[in-house]
Amino acid sequence: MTRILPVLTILLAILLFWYAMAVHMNAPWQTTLNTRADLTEVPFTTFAQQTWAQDKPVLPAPHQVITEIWNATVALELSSKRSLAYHGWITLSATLLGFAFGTALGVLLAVAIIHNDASDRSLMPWIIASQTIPILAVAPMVVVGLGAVGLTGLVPKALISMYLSFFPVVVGMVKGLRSPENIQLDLMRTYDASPWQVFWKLRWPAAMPFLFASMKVGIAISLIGAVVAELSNASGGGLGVRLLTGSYNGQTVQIWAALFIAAGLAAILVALVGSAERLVNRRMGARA
Amino acid sequence: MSDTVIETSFAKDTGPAVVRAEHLGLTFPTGDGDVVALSDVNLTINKGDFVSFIGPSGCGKTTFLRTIADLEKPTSGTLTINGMSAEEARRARAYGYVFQAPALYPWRTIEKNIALPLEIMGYAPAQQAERIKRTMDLVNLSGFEKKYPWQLSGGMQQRASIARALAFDADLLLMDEPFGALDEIVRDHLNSELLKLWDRTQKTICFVTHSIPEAVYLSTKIVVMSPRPGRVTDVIESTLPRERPLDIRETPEFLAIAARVRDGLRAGHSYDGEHV
Amino acid sequence: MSDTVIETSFAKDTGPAVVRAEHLGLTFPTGDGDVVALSDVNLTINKGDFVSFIGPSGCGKTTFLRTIADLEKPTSGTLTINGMSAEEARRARAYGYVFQAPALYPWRTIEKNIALPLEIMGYAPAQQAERIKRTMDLVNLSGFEKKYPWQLSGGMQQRASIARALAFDADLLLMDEPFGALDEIVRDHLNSELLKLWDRTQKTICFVTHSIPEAVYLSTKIVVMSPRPGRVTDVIESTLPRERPLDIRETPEFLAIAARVRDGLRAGHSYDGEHV
Amino acid sequence: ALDALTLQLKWVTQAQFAGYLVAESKGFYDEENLDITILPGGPNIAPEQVIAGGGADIIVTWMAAGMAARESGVPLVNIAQPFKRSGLMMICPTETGITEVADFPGHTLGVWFFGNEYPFFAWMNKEGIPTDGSAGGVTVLQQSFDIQPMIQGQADCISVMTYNEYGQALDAGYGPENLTIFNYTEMGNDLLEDGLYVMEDSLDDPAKVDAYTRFVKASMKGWQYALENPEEAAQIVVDMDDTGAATLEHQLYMVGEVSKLVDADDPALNMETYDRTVQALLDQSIIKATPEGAYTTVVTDALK
Amino acid sequence: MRSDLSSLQLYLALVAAGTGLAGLLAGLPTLGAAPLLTAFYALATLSLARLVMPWSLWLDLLLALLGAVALIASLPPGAAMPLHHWLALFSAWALAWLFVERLSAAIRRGRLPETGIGLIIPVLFGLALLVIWEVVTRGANVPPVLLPPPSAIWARLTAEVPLLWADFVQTFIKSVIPGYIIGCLAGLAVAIAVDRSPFLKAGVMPIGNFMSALPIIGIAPIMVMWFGFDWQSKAAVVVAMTFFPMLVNTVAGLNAASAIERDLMTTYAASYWQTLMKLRLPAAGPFIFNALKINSTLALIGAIVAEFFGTPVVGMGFRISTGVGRLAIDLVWAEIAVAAVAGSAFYAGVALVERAVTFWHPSVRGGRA
Ligand SMILES: Nc1ncnc2c1ncn2[C@@H]1O[C@H](COP(=O)(O)OP(=O)(O)OP(=O)(O)O)[C@@H](O)[C@H]1O
Ligand SMILES: Nc1ncnc2c1ncn2[C@@H]1O[C@H](COP(=O)(O)OP(=O)(O)OP(=O)(O)O)[C@@H](O)[C@H]1O
Ligand SMILES: [Mg+2]
Ligand SMILES: [Mg+2]
Repeated sequence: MTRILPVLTILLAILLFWYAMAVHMNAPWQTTLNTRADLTEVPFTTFAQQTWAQDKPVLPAPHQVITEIWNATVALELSSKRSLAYHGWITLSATLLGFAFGTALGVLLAVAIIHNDASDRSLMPWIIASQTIPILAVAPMVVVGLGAVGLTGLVPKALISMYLSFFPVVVGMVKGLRSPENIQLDLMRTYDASPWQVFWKLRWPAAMPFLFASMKVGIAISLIGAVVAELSNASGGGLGVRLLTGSYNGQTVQIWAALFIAAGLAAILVALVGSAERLVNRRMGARA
Repeated sequence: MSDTVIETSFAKDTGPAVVRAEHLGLTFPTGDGDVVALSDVNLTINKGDFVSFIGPSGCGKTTFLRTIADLEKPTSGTLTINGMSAEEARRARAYGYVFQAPALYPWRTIEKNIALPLEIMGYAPAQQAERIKRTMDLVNLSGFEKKYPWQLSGGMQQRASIARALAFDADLLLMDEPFGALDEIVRDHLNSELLKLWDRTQKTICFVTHSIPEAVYLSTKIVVMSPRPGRVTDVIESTLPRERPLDIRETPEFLAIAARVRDGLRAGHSYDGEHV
Repeated sequence: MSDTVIETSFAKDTGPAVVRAEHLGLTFPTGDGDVVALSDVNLTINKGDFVSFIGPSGCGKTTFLRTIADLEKPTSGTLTINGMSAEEARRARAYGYVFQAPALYPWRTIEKNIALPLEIMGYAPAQQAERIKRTMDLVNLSGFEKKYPWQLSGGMQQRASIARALAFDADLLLMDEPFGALDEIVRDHLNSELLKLWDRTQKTICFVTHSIPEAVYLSTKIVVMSPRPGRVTDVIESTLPRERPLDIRETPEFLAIAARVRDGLRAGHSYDGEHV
Repeated sequence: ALDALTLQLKWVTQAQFAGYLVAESKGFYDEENLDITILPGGPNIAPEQVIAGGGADIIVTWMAAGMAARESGVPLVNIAQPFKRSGLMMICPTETGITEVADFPGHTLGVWFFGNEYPFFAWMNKEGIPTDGSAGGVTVLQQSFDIQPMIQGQADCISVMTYNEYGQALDAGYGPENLTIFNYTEMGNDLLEDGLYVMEDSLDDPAKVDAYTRFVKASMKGWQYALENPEEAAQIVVDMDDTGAATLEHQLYMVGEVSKLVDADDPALNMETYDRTVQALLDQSIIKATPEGAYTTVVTDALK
Repeated sequence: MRSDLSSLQLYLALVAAGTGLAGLLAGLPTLGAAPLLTAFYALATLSLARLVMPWSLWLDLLLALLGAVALIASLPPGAAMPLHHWLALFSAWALAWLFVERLSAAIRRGRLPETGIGLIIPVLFGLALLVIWEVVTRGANVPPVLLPPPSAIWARLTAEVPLLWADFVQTFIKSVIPGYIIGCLAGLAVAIAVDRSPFLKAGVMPIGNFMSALPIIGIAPIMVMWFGFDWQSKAAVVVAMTFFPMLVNTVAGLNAASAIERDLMTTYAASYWQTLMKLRLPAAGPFIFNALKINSTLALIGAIVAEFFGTPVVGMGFRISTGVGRLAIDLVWAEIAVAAVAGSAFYAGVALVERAVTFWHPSVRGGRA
């Protein structure tokens, strides 16, 4: 209860604010509609209800979004192409694959950077530069390029996910692997430990907090990557495609529903990384 | 306390030299000027020696030990360990080091911390368990195997770090104020255990301490240092026998050596004689 | 060393009580069972007392000081500081604490580290500068104002942390092995400086040490503790005069107290009498 | 074995491409011994790029974009042109006070880019209205692919397709009575839209040409079927849409509108509109030289 | 064998010389056609002499550069390049890597100064990438509408400076900078607020995690809907994007101070704000800078992506999306190059400040940030 109560309070505050904003933002269009229909003198309560029930509102009311989510998940068969659960699964699989690739690549690069002066000096600036390339611009070219060599479906999406998610991992891990205190490193030197041993017995455990912080950012970004990739690859579905088609058709409610599913997925993924973190922390004897 | 004293002590050396420092100097560059931590240090430590280093805080004792351990590079002079360079000696795992701070890894339990060098040096698991048990008994930590460092008191952490350095076989032991945070009884106990170990294994030991009686009781050779810049002001060869019961500390011979050490120490201090 | 001894020492107390512990107990829950760090501790410390705590490593000295400082909550019994709860006393900034480890902030220079409590307690800049200079002189660190903690030797770091606790005016000083990493000369110097300060300011001081002579030399009251579970086994009121030249350490009275402390200490050890 | 061909659509799966989707679904391609893969497009997919990269054999695209690509080194050739008229319009709510082209200056107009902007710029060029932000000209906005900018009042006029966004505008409560409509076809400013294009060198291979011919034949059969059975066609489109976004109602509307633009009986390129399109592109210097060999009639001739 | 080569360096040296020799043999039939390339093969083979005589690392650099120039000069127009060109590419690349290894070893040993010389390495790495890109796109006849060679991109870049500058101002100066500042400050402020109150922490963190995970792509059209077409909506997207990394990192960083460091503050009965300003924020510095660095690249991406969903007809994202539609891929890459340079410079600026502010952290004290 002590955990639920604060969440509920904040949630309630957000809902109230949201309903108010929905009235505010949908009002101009509703006024236009009412004027066209020669409805004047609409009482405020009716007007508010009208703004919460528009077909293509600027800001859909929470219950509209929730109804849409319900209709698009529970109310439909899982295999239906209209089911957000189906599309969510498509995006999730690309996200997870991309995240796994990205984390692995990030850690590998960080290890190379830590252990080799030349890669430190040469790689880091270019890894950074790589992230300044707008992925949405390159994604279609990557999809086309990979499609030309016969790679379609999950892999191109996962690669784009990876491209985004490896970066926080590299930056965090380079920092984390360099975080041991000098005296802890000195101890290893006195044992003439091999770089490999220093890595596993000192740097890696010391980098754990950094790894998890990076992975939390990484998995959220990984989902963004999958969605971005789907925008460039409309075949096959996915939440990104839902967002996009919702956007062409002005289906704001559909956009919000897809967004919330995506955000919910990401939140669950971040929470999973968080519980993994707690598990590891406990095993590493961290102070409660 | 002149160079000649050092020379004479050189002359007396017999066994093969384990550590040989000649005109050793080390300067740390810092943001606001250089700090000369060691200057023109000449010293020979022979196999089987028990050498204590004593000197005011900041005189370079830790720095000297770190230089032997190849954790700092001297900026001048030469240093050989067993005839090798410091780096080669380190690669040959010639020594065990007890740092001034415990430097336990917070994510490992005490027993795992002691296992660390054993894992690295590839001891078999059964051997590891046996050594962990033996050294933990030696430093009186049995029962705390599964605790994490932050669950131990300061003195217990220090003892864990001593156990870690004793768990593997190194011929040269570098110990930086290992018993600083221990009470007199434990200290006496560990002192005699250390002497027994030294006697049994013929190890060479370099030992930093601030306790004059401890230095005199343990050592075959006492190196007195003085600060700014850090240098060796006196090297005292102990005339005490190798076999040392605790009550040797009341003999006139012991007290004479202790007095000489205290004089050397006082000479290195700025507020010399102010508070006697 | 029975409870009656403690009771009699209670009876002798006169001035107003600064610290009063009654049936104090503290248990740490850990992954593999509870550790009883303090059990049934009864102790009264009066205004102007200089109390030394001595006892084997791990017997709960640090834990007791931390409890006074409201850094640990007792699990049983009561504790009052100046008649207030520990938390109220802490909020009233009733004490200065020197930790067993230096705990200097790595992003601050030494002088800034000493300035830290002064900034927090709102001293004027001019006053800050004056106090920093005075305490750095006192612990002999002048010249190292602008260095960072990792650029100092272990003993220098410890002295910096002492200076930090002395820089502001607290009536109660809690010092956990403050002189552990210092050589005899500096230690003697700081001992007599501390005594002068105590005499001048009528502070109450709780002092953890492993050195029996230091405890006897400094204290008006010596608390001997023993481990597993941590408890007070003896409270010795010193009969030495308040004015104490260094050579008081050779008087028979001094040696008698020291012997009593040593006995109390030895009683708390498992390898009792094994190495005498 | 079947001849395998890949068709890259210009846009997402919708009734705009009903002919191809119906032909696939009804098995018309199989009848012609063809194995067709249909790739949907989207706002970030340039069909010209896909075909240049070897990801497709045939693409559906607008002539302006196809000619521009030809000049940039992707030798595209038009093999058939089922769409005879343009579905592009500009609509302005009457509140803005715009009733004719002369009212444009000083207003903000929403335009689609990504290769769809050429007809607009050709039109403005013809009318002599500057688009570079200079005085007496119009402000151009890169418009999202929906009608939000009009609803939001961010643009005074927006681009729509008769068969898609115009329907959205009607749904949103804008009737023809409160809109001023500029229809590119009616104004004579239409540039050819959805044609079928292939790479020039593939036409050297008679087997390929034969496959293309069968493809166009089956596709036209698909178009005929779609226009005759709009309801079934709309249902097929909805079923073939992987994204689940297409609704039957909207697709039905779209089939109806598309039927006004497509000539299901004749896939041949109309030379008059072709020449006009090319001239407009030249005038606006979207292309610099009159294209040579940018279309071929071998396929449509073979079907006659 | 000369002992100053590590095993990796030795291996690279052998590869460089070996491929040089193979290239020489494979290129023999057409020897006269490309004299520069032949010279490179011969010299690369000769570099084996390093095994018996001193061989300056600068010679390796010269050789690698010679290889690159020779290759680009002798690329056959329009046709796929012959096999031995690939050998030359491989050899030149091995030489460049060898040079980099030797140079960084020399810097580490203190034989060469860090400042200035240290910059050669990343520059060379970038050059190598460009050369490989140029040679592969032109040599393997990659269609320019898929991936143009760097030379074409450079030509376009220099021809379109005013256009690129206008786009840069619109996107970077107007959207990225304000969005970044607001997003980071908001993340920091919320993190502190959340940290202050356990109630807020319990309530906000799960919801914050949820909100932050909203894919930017979905946010972008909504922001455009709410804040209009101009830079305000882009800045809003940047705010939304930079907020989360800052929040997560700061919350983690505020817990980074060690137990004894906190105890010290407790003994002073320091107020919450004093503890925050004097202990927890400094201790959180490395984490906060981590977020600032990650955000410096995210912000730019966010702004550019947002421009795909409606803009006035200026801006880097606008140019990129329309460029792809018009198959002006060289312009697209020119724009991407500008974005990469701007983003890297931004990142480098943050990293410099980080080194100055968190100088005390072992990761900085012991080496590079
Ligand atoms: N946080 C903790 N969690 C669990 N056990 C603890 C914790 N802190 C201390 N202990 C245990 O409490 C006991 C007393 O510790 P304390 O630090 O008070 O000893 P001490 O008398 O100061 O010893 P020393 O002289 O070695 O510093 C020890 O057995 C220790 O293991
Ligand atoms: N990393 C460093 N950077 C700059 N100066 C240093 C560094 N390490 C040590 N010093 C300086 O070198 C001198 C000697 O330090 P060292 O640690 O060797 O002293 P010590 O004899 O071990 O003292 P203590 O008994 O206090 O441990 C001191 O003045 C110290 O400030
Ligand atoms: Mg030291
Ligand atoms: Mg303690």
